[in-house]
Amino acid sequence: MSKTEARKLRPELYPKLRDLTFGFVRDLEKCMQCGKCVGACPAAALTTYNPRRMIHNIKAGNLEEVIESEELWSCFFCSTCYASCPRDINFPFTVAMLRYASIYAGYGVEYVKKIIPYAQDYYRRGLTVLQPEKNPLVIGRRRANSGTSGQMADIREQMGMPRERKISAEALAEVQFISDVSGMTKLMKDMLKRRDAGPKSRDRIEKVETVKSREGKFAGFPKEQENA
Amino acid sequence: MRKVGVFVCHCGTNIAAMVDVAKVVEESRDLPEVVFATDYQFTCSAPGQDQIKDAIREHNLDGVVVAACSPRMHEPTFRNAVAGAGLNPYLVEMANIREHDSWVATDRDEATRKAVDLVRMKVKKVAKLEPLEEIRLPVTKKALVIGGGVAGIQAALDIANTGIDVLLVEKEPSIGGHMAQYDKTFPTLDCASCILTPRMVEAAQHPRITLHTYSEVAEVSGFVGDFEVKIRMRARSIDLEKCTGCGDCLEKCPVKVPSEFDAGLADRGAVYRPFPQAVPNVPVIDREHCTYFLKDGKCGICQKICPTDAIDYSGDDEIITEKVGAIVVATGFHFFDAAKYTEYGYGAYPDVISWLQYERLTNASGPTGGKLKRLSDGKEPETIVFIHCVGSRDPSKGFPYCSRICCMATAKHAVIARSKLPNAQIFSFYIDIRAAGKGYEEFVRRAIENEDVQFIKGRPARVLSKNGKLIVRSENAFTGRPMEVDADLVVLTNGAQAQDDAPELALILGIGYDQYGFYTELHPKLRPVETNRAGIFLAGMCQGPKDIPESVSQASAAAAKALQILSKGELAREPQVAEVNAMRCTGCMDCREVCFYTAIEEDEFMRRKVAKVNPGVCQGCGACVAHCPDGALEMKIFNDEQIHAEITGLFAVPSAGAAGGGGAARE
Amino acid sequence: MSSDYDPTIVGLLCNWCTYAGADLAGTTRIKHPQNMRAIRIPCSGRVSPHFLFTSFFQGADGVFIGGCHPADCHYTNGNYYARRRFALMKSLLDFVGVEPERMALEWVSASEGDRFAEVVTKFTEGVKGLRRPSALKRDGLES
Amino acid sequence: MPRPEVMERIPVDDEYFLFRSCVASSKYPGMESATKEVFERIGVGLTESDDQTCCAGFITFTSVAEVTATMPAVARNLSIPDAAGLNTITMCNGCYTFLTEFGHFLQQNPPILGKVNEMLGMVGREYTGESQVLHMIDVLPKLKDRIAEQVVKPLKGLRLATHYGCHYLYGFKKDAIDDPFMPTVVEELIEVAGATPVDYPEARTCCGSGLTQVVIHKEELALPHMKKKFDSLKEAEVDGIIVVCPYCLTILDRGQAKMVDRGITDYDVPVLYVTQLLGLAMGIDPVRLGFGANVTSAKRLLEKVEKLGGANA
Ligand SMILES: Cc1cc2nc3c(=O)[nH]c(=O)nc-3n(C[C@H](O)[C@H](O)[C@H](O)COP(=O)(O)OP(=O)(O)OC[C@H]3O[C@@H](n4cnc5c(N)ncnc54)[C@H](O)[C@@H]3O)c2cc1C
Ligand SMILES: Cc1cc2nc3c(=O)[nH]c(=O)nc-3n(C[C@H](O)[C@H](O)[C@H](O)COP(=O)(O)OP(=O)(O)OC[C@H]3O[C@@H](n4cnc5c(N)ncnc54)[C@H](O)[C@@H]3O)c2cc1C
Ligand code: SF4
Ligand code: SF4
Ligand code: SF4
Ligand code: SF4
Ligand code: SF4
Ligand code: SF4
Ligand code: SF4
Ligand code: SF4
Repeated sequence: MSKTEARKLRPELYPKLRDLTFGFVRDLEKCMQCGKCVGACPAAALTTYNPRRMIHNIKAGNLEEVIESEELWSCFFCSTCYASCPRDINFPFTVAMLRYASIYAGYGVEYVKKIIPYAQDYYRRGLTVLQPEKNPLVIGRRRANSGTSGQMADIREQMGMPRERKISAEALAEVQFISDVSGMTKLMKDMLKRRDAGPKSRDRIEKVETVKSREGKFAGFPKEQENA
Repeated sequence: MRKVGVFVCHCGTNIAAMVDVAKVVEESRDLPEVVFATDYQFTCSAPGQDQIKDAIREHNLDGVVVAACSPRMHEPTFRNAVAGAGLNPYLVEMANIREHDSWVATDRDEATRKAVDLVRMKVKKVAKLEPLEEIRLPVTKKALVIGGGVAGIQAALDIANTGIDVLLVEKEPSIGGHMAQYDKTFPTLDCASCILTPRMVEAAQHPRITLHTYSEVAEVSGFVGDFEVKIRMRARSIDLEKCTGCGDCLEKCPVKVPSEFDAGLADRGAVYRPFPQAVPNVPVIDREHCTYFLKDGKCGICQKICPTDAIDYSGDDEIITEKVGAIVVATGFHFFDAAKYTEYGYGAYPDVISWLQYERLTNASGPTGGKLKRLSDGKEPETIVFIHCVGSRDPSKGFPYCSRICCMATAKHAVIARSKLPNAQIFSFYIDIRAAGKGYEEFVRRAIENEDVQFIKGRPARVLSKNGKLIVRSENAFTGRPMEVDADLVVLTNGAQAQDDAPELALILGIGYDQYGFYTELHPKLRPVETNRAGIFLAGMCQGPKDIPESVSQASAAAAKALQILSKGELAREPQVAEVNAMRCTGCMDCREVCFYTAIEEDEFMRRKVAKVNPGVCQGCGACVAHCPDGALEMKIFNDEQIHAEITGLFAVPSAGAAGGGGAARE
Repeated sequence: MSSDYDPTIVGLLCNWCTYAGADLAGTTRIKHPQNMRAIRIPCSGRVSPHFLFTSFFQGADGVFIGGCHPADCHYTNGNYYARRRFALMKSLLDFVGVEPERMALEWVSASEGDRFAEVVTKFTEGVKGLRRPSALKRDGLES
Repeated sequence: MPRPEVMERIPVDDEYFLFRSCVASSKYPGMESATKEVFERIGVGLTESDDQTCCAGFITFTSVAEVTATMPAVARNLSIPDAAGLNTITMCNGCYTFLTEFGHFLQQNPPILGKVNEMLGMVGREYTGESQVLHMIDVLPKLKDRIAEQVVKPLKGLRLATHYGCHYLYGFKKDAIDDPFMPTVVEELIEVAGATPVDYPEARTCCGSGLTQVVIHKEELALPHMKKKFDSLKEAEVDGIIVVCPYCLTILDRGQAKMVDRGITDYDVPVLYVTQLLGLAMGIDPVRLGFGANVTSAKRLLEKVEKLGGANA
């Protein structure tokens, strides 16, 4: 989509894509290209991102073009488009699915790599957003506002709360166990590998096939539990 | 036993080339019922028909089988032929040995065998046929038209002009419908009241039309040609005869209610008439708001004022019963509730208005005298935005269908805006422009090219209010970029939907309606004004969104259909109808559930409840017959015995030795 | 029983669609197997269950019912009733040993002469494929 | 306008399970503290549990962990209130979305639910789906009368704007307690607190993060967007912004500071969680409401409130 050369529509690809992603792509068939989402969309107001156009491109079979685009990563996930859409198309959810597709196809890792530590925190500590604050500006402002050190533990204490939110040891063990058997741990490791490997070569059609085989994996995820 | 004659046609070589006609004749003769069998080159020709007539007379035949082409082609021909010889026309059957046999077979023996089978089956059926008479129904020469909009008025006038009496029932105090609210009409921009009011007056003064305004249909019974209707005439509280329409009472009523006719832009009293040219020009007292009725006789001002003593608070609703032969339904539409679009701020921002409000704002006889101004501060708008498809093409908030008229009405509104405000900026945001009609596309082009209206593709997402301006946020799909317009006035084209009470009226009338409440026609292409109930016809918006030209054409079509019934003294129709055997019927009424035409009613037989088929209404589909758990229903021409005779006839090969029988014999 | 099994099929065809479709197959001369003997009925909704039973007891090898396509019924919804009843009849006949291949309910419109020939051919081939008469006919012959 | 049919479905219990939010616990703990104080005053119990972890929505919707892999984590968290027989109140739009959507998904996919419960069974838990997941602003409007009784310090003259956040009203456009484009539930709560709700054109516009933009993408998308929102707010001249989601709070609060630091704007409007506002009106000590965690200063607002207190006392 960021490309400017004329592209051939690939309608023959669309039927392959339709059944991916929990039916979200199929839902796009309802789109009547009215543009109401675009008028509502904060990302469209600021960039060349255009959900209506993106939907049309997917329906035309050009999924690869979408998943390799940078625009796919511009969506704010605000759901304003969904709230506005006369056909109840949940586009942000579709975007989420397409982003997985993008990552599996080797395109989007760069956009999510900053999140990976959060996922690791979830695994290790049961929380994705942890307490320690490193930004000196934030701490400084807080110090000025609260009359404490500006450190969260002190502010919590001031309110009579424990200095840190606790997650019980049992809970942590459970979370880790469940993460292992459900395949989530493996997924996170895969993500790390992808991050370290960097952007991959872009053999598009093959990538689409990869997305499809991921779907197959979904149906089979309880199997991994048996292996565990 | 029946004496059946068999006539096998060659159809030139069409049949004879593939079927051994002589053999078919020969085999037929072996059947015990057959007393005469012969063949002929062209049985449908005049000499061919004569051959049949002669045989009937000569051999005293009381049943005829013509083995020839499809009955869909020549059944009427041969029915007429046998009738010509004095035989009941329902005692003839056709064996289809051309379309179903000679034309599709590849083997002469096989084709001949099949022809023999088909003839035998028909002979067995004919043996079970019974003489029937056409059904004749009396007709009451009077029509009922429900709804007095432009469609209802047209239908009433068309019928009345042929000299037949018409009752025109209108719910509101005046006839006229929605068209009476408009200033101009697309695509010609003629003045709506100039063309409508004369017709309203004509209807009111027509010697053959009886107007019942402020009235509703409460009950309909009977059937085509002979309906009985109960009409509830709401208490008007003002004597139609005494009132001169002077309007003195209107001035003094202390009650103020938003006027429905002015779309809430002006007030009316509890005693009111919707608009000055109302027909009849006699006010009503709206008892839900009148102080006299709300507070036990307090007020009474209007009565004191009335110079002709026309006001009477005592009357009650009245029910009258009338007989009619046909009914035209023309109850029209109403508007989608724009307040459901909170993103557009209707109801929250005074300068976001509905298109009906816009019609009233631009109407020379409207509350502003036709001056187009903002409701908030009375200023002339410098920028006007129209938003299409509000409530239409929107299954999320409204309806999935296209309201069909609003693209055109919006083009009209934009052109009217231009004529009033030469310097204004006018935007019209649409998804697609639907302008399929004579002169319609040209009209839209005129708005774009000559009147400088900006049509922008994109459905707006939000209307925000900021410092007295309205910000319209939308995509401009031509550029693929979002855009904003600072508007002074936003007009929502909140589409058309079926009347809220449409399903209730459908129930009273026994007609079908779709999931949106629009009444369903019998066939979308070939029977567009008929309903599933014979004798009830549709006209105008009550059947689906349409513009005035279409509403009026449909009204004339409905009138013509009604006149097909009303112009006759009697209705005749094929006796292919169902009939209940009351002895067997247990009164479960399961059959009523499956009858799409509501032809089945409850009846009493030997002090038991039983079902009864109304032959005037039954269309002869046979669904009920197959459905009845007790085998109590039968159907003429296609009764169980007759169909069984055909089936068993296929396997009833005359004698074991005879060649060429059905499958069973070939075992 | 062998491959020269030549079944007899009873056709119950709705006047408005399938019967007319069969007419069109004729008008356009589309050849197809001639095992079926068509009976004209007003609507597929007219088909009573006992029409099928009678047919099979009398010796039919197959019964073919033809109606209008969904939403196209001349009487609006007769074919829906047909469909519902047909499912019921099929399971009943299955119970007494009549193979499902011997019964079909097909939608053929008045303009589908080719489709008529096609479905009738398919149906006839299906019945032929069974290679012997239905259980009801065999039992009937024994008794 | 609130939707009566949804209102009707919201249960009023004596005790709820309070689903803690990571963002709230670690960035704005005052939300938790204020919520507990307020509920105590209106006589509604809140149960918490250290067994409850993050909802896992963040890592899912940022495309790090696949939807189906986090399903058991959702079920595990909800098995806690299930076991306690309590309905769940979430404080965060994100937690609400994730728990609700995935709860629905599990309920509608019995085979997956079965597998998930098998896994939970291994750690001695079960997800029944009996605990109804509610949003804070589902419950507070139902308790409006009790809240009004506890208001000792009506915040007269305080001009407050609202920001509902997208993930509740927009994401649940037909099932949320209020209309997505013209909601009034929080405005009504502001009135209960004695303050004046103020409308501004960009009121229903996203905070600018939309979950991912400030973290995984570049700020150049989020900041200009935020500027638009704050420009509109500035014209409305408000004393504070009321939010119903800790993530909105984070973004609006820190985003403001960031923009000041970069010289884009010069606002300093405090952002308050809805129970922090109610806490002020109930006369709860501001220290216990945790404004110290704010990056923008709540000082001016608190001074105003202080003065009011004197006048009212
Ligand atoms: C804003 C707007 C502008 C339009 N402009 C144009 C235009 O410029 N040109 C054009 O061709 N078309 C236009 N149309 C379309 C036009 O309004 C319709 O085609 C036309 O009014 C349909 O006429 P009708 O008689 O079917 O329905 P209506 O006009 O709705 O009349 C129905 C009548 O039936 C009465 N009624 C309802 N229920 C009952 C009941 N149960 N018992 C008794 N009476 C009942 C009603 O009170 C009403 O009087 C416009 C439509 C809109 C909404
Ligand atoms: C490609 C196409 C597809 C369509 N599909 C649909 C569809 O799916 N559904 C639908 O609703 N509509 C469809 N339509 C529209 C439909 O064809 C017309 O609405 C319909 O045919 C109009 O019927 P008519 O009787 O007015 O005209 P016609 O069908 O044109 O009939 C006019 C008749 O008058 C005869 N005639 C002409 N001049 C004279 C003369 N001087 N003297 C004597 N006889 C004369 C002609 O020979 C002809 O037989 C379609 C149209 C097109 C072009
Ligand atoms: S609002 Fe919905 S229907 Fe309209 S263009 Fe966007 S996704 Fe398509
Ligand atoms: S969810 Fe994404 S596509 Fe939808 S309006 Fe928000 S930013 Fe635009
Ligand atoms: S009696 Fe009723 S209608 Fe008459 S003036 Fe009084 S309020 Fe008006
Ligand atoms: S004052 Fe009397 S005569 Fe005049 S309009 Fe009113 S009711 Fe009729
Ligand atoms: S006529 Fe035009 S404005 Fe009306 S619903 Fe159809 S497309 Fe929309
Ligand atoms: S289904 Fe048969 S038994 Fe029942 S009411 Fe109808 S006719 Fe009588
Ligand atoms: S044959 Fe058809 S139309 Fe007649 S009564 Fe029976 S179901 Fe109704
Ligand atoms: S406003 Fe921002 S943080 Fe709040 S719900 Fe919306 S996207 Fe999430």
